[in-house]
Amino acid sequence: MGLGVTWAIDWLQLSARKMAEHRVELIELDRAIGDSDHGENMDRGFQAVLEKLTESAPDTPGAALKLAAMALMSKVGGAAGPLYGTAYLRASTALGPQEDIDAAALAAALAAARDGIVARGKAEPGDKTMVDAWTPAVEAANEAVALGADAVAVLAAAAEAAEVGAVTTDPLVARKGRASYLGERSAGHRDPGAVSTALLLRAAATAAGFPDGEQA
Amino acid sequence: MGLGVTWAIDWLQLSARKMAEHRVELIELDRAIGDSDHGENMDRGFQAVLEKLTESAPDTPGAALKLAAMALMSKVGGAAGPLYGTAYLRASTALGPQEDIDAAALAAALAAARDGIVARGKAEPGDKTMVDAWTPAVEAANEAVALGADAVAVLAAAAEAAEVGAVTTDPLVARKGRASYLGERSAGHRDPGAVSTALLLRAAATAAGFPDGEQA
Amino acid sequence: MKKLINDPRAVVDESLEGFGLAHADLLDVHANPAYVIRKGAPVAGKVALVSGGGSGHEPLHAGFVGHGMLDAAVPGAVFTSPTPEQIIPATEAVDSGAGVVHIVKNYTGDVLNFETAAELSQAEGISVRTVLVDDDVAVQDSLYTAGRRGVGGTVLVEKIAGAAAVRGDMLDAVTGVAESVARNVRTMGVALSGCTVPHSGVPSFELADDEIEIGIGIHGEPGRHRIPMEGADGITSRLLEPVVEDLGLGSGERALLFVNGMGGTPLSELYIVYRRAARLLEEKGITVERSLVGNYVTSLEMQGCSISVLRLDDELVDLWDAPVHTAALRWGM
Amino acid sequence: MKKLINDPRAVVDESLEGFGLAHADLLDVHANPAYVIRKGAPVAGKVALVSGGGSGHEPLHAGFVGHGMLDAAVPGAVFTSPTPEQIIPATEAVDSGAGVVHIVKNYTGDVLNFETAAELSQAEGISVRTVLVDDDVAVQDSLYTAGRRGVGGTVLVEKIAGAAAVRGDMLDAVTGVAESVARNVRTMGVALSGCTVPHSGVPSFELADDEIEIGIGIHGEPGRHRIPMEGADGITSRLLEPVVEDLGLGSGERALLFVNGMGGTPLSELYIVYRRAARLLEEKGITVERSLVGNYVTSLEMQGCSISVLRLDDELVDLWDAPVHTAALRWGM
Ligand SMILES: Nc1ncnc2c1ncn2[C@@H]1O[C@H](COP(=O)(O)OP(=O)(O)O)[C@@H](O)[C@H]1O
Ligand SMILES: Nc1ncnc2c1ncn2[C@@H]1O[C@H](COP(=O)(O)OP(=O)(O)O)[C@@H](O)[C@H]1O
Ligand SMILES: [Mg+2]
Ligand SMILES: [Mg+2]
Ligand SMILES: [Mg+2]
Ligand SMILES: [Mg+2]
Repeated sequence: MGLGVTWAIDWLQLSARKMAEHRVELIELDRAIGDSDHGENMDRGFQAVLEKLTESAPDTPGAALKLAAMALMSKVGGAAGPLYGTAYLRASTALGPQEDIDAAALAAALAAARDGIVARGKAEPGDKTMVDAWTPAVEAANEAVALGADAVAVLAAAAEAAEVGAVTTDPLVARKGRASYLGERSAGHRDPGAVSTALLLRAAATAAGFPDGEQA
Repeated sequence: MGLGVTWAIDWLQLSARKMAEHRVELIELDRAIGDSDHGENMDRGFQAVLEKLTESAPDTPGAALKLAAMALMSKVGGAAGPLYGTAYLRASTALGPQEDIDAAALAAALAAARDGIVARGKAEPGDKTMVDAWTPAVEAANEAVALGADAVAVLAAAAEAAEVGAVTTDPLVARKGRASYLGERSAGHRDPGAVSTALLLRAAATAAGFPDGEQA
Repeated sequence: MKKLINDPRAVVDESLEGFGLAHADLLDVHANPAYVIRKGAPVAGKVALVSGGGSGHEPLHAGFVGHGMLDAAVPGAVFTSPTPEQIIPATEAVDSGAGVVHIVKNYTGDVLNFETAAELSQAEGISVRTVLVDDDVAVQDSLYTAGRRGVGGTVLVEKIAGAAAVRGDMLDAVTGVAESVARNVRTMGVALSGCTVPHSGVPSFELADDEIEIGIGIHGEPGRHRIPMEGADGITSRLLEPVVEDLGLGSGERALLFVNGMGGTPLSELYIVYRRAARLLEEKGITVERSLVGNYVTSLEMQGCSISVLRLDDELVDLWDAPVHTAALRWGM
Repeated sequence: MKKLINDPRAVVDESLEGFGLAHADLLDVHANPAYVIRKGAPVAGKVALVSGGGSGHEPLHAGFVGHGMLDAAVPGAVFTSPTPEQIIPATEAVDSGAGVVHIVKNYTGDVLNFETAAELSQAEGISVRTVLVDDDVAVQDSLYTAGRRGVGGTVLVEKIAGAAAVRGDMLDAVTGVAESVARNVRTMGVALSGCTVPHSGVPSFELADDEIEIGIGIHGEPGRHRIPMEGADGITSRLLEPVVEDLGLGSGERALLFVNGMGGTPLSELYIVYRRAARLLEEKGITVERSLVGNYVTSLEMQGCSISVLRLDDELVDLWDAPVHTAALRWGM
């Protein structure tokens, strides 16, 4: 059996908790190479997601992600708002009306999300953006599917890869987003959007029942 | 023999040096209960006096003090400018065309200076202003004259009294000038104008040949 | 001390030079002695307005030289009143024969220097009237002290008296208007930080991260008392209440509300203060008919603000609305 | 962090509320979603101008809403671009049928959010054109990066395009004027201190007492490089030279010189910078025909300034001089 709407809602609720918990950390990361707002933006956005969830109860994972996309698009602002908004929207479209998401569908949804971000933001891997977390996550998910993993294991692989991906942004010189204005001085700092991506994908795995190393 | 124009010019030149040397100290005193400019104002004013002295050579003590009065009036600004300007002008008038100033004439000139300050500024003794240095100075000068002191001793007595007078402003609550806005909080600080008065009168005694404790 | 300056002692002169270059269509800057006069001065038949005081309060006063406001401004050294040597030629340059009003903030130094200048100008045959502005309710007024300071209300006096002069009022009438504004305006200020006089290089006072100074003047002098930091709404009440009370402004009356920045506070914060002040006045039944929000009477880079309230009547509203064209205040033309 | 605020998260809303109260004659403030529109919008037959971006740059953009400039401004959270949810209703509210120009500072967030809003507004039948402002010469332009930032020059684009719209230019013509201003203006900035975003509470960057940041943007982000503190004249050269060079401005040309304060720097210092910049341009044979000095595009309470130079021709001068009536820029009416 794959993942259903309960997982999707759990994921969004856990995401909101994670964004609140990591708010200051994400602000700090953004302060070093950006404008000190990423944690505030993500926290505000996911609080809006929570609010929307109290207003209406989506009945498929796709519907849940669409609800999140709309809330993020309308409340986050900045670069992250449209990028995450597009990601969740594309994932939602990829899932369609399915009620039960298997490993392959999940990997395809992750790929759609990543493609949406790239389509909007035009960043390539190595540009020191959230794409550097999404791309390895998508690759890891595809590999896991090829190896016959179930949906939970796919999410766990994606989260793990995103976390590693976020760390790999440390030495990079940014070429997109605000950090690019710093030129060489952006090297030596972790990209905040890559970190929030890793946190969100980890939340997806945890919501699916995969044990969370962070002891939430 | 009394004091002549050489003394007066020496006095003004030494005053300029003293104001420059004590510039920061006077700024600091004014910072505590005023607006941080008294040292700057007095320094600027006496630099102007020096400049005027290179342009014209006064031939009586009265003329020298009038020159100083004009320079102070036109370059100091703030409260101190008109007050010291008036003081030097009244002293100059009191001395008239005399070339040689004896003890009595000197004491009278000091009294005239003090009266000028009081006439302009309307401060009473105890208001925590330069009047608290001038008034004991004038009294000490008068006493010295009564005791038969010469001009040098009169100046020494005045300087000594002004220094003590400046110290006595410490506990006072200001009722005139900028420090008055502080109310009770002005207590515990020395009045900058009283200190500059003491420095100027000390310079007068030193210029007259009285040994200066400060080792200038 | 970090400032966009060169030699700390050249700050006033260099700044005035730049000011003159930027506003050459509006005014002339005279150096040595320093003063600023409007283009076309003296204006035939018009009563002239001259103000001045220490520098460091920009745009006050030079920023208010022009049509409908001041004819001349006389800037002293930073926080030091100007000298008669500057005030006299400025007064002479703008007198058309109709006389000159000196608008003087009530500080011993300003009063004494303008007094001397007025005396000497009168001796030269110029009719000079002096109007003292002493709107700061933080300072207790008393016969035995220097009295209240002149602070933010000065801008309102200059604007409204300037309009009266343009209207064609004679010397005593312009003086009367200026006095009536001065009588009907009260101000109180707060500092979140001190400021650093360039020639001193040290902050005028130091505040802990959780302290503010209530009742400050505009020369970096400490205020009346120091209290723990609090929210903008609370601070606004602390400033506004004594202002309204001292003015005796009551329900049904009309007012101009002026929230003035001390130089280092963002405009957005001034509007947060304005919001609360406007609401408080509304609650008291006072109608805010005109308003002014911005950095007009500053203390270098000090963080903080002052709130002024001016009691309005039809005449003052008309004079306030009259066209003005200066570097810092402009409308109607 | 010491600010005249209440709840750090309510800063933008409360400030807008105060702004609306203070300028009720000029504009309406809409809350939830937040946007500001001029009174009388939509103006029949007139092309409308909408701009927006993160808050914290006041008076940009809301201070420029009014006759002859913007029809609407859309403020995001502090330093965060607004969302389509705000931009779309603002666009709809001001469209008279003649179309709307979005003036967008070139930041990924602003570009993406305005892009989405423009698409959706177009889908609703509104003709939308987008003009990107990317005047910051501190950032190297390249196909592979986010490109240059939009900074101080934005005010000039808004003023001049606003005048073109009042003149009666059609949508493409107004867009063309805005683009031509954007193409002919360059800017570079310096910070003497960082600034503190209210929700963060920590300064955006820390500078030692003897360091300054050259090439800063307007979001408290660090600049291109850090150098030892120096005098205003030296700093001015460092900012002005790359601006003039990148613009390719040469002897015999005409320019508007704009010295902009970052929020925490006294006006007097801006004039010291202006003085030097004007002299440097004069030495190069460039005629400064118009000027602007003040805090117009700020970064909260940051100390520092930016210098913008706009190449002028007769048409731009006329449009610059045309009447404007907004909270922060006003002349001719
Ligand atoms: N062009 C882009 N493509 C992909 N991700 C981007 C791009 N630009 C910025 N980002 C991501 O957005 C993050 C910043 O988001 P946030 O701070 O919320 O917005 P802003 O940069 O507008 O302040 C960066 O850390 C980066 O991961
Ligand atoms: N009314 C007054 N009478 C006598 N002395 C005064 C009066 N007001 C101020 N002073 C003196 O002037 C001094 C301050 O001078 P200064 O700092 O140069 O001027 P300002 O107060 O205008 O900044 C005070 O310390 C005090 O001694
Ligand atoms: Mg950011
Ligand atoms: Mg002083
Ligand atoms: Mg002073
Ligand atoms: Mg941002």
